[in-house]
Amino acid sequence: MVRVLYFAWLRERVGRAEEALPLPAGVATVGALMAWLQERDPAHAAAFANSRLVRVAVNQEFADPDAPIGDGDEIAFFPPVTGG
Amino acid sequence: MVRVLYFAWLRERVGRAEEALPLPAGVATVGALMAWLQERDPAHAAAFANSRLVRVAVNQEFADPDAPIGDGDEIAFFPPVTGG
Amino acid sequence: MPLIRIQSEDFDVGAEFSALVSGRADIGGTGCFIGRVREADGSRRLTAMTLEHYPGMTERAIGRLAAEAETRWALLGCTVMHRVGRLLPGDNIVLVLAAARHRAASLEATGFLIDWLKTRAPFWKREEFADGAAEWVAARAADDAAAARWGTG
Amino acid sequence: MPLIRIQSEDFDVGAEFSALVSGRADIGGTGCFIGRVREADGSRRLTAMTLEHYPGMTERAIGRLAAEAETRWALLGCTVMHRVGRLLPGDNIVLVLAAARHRAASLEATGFLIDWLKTRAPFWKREEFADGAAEWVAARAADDAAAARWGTG
Repeated sequence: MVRVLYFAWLRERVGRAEEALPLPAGVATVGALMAWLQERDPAHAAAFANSRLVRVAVNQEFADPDAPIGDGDEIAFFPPVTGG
Repeated sequence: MVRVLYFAWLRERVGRAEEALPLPAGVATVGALMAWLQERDPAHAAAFANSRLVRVAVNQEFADPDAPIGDGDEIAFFPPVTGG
Repeated sequence: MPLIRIQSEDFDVGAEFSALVSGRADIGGTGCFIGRVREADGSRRLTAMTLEHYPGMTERAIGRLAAEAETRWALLGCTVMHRVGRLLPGDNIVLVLAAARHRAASLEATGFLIDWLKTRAPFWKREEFADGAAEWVAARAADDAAAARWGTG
Repeated sequence: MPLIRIQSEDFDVGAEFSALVSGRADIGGTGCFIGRVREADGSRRLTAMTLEHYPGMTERAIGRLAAEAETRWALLGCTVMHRVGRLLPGDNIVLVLAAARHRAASLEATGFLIDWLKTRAPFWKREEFADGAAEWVAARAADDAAAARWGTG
């Protein structure tokens, strides 16, 4: 299982703050997970449509689309941070 | 009359914080007042001995030795300020 | 160790200052910054601002920057408190305190931390306006430049 | 109008901050600095510091600088509180608060004011040390350089 989190307008567009899902077969990177989510669900597809506006963290560290992910990871998607 | 004030170690060397005195005849500048005070009293002479370390204010504004003074003025002598 | 706290409640500037410095005779200067919600944003009137964070990651990121500041300026103490949730104009948002032996270090560290917090810290802002509009704030280039001065990524 | 106060009593950082900003929704950032008496001065242990000022002139000089800062950085409020008399290590000496629309102005004004206060303001300091010595502090060249950055006389 991986835990997937969404923040700010990504959370609003996806329609949830968090979901837990079994890591899909063949999905080994952040980018592959995004593609899989987009394919599965129109809300995710809309949220991720402009990938320039999507940032990712794996286990609470900023990560690139080609960052590896594995079982037990926490993967978060959010817009570029705007500071406090 | 002029009011003369002393601060910090100048106050200590002169031995008083403040004095009021009639403006002496012929004394029309800060420098002339200093010379007059030095002549009158050994404590003032000692306090003003190193004139590089003496700063002056006339009516609460920094002033030079050749600044004019007159009846009713407040003249203050103090070391270079060290800040708070 | 810097004190980092993210909370919806307000903070008490005087109490945090006292907690940071009390009982210490080695602190010569404490720099401080308090950020608050402004009503005017250009020509529009802001009625509320909602701050969202990533619990865990945000605290860690701030803690890391504060530890970097502690090292870089040899701080003797550092506090960062940041509010989240829906805030109104005039509400406090963020408090930074940086204590050092000398004033220059304390003020530079304060500037470093607040520049980073206001631009790079993992927060997202949603603004509500008097005209009824509500929108998520986009990252600002000017703020990035301010943070870039410090050489932080 | 800046609030300037010179007093022997301690000041309350939180109360002064609240007094400066409360009821206002135009202040986005408040910079602040608190100076305190340090025990160590090089290798010697300081036991007390006595601050003397020129009542009237000192307030006017600070008021003038604070007014200059208000203009230069378009401040929305400014407070300077400075203690005089005999202070002990760990005691507060000086508080500067500068409120502005944006953080950069508030922190720059705070730095400007404290650099000037710590170097050019009409105060004289007498330090007492654990070895029994007591001496009036001489003006320091390094501090002059810090104040000179701002182009003040």
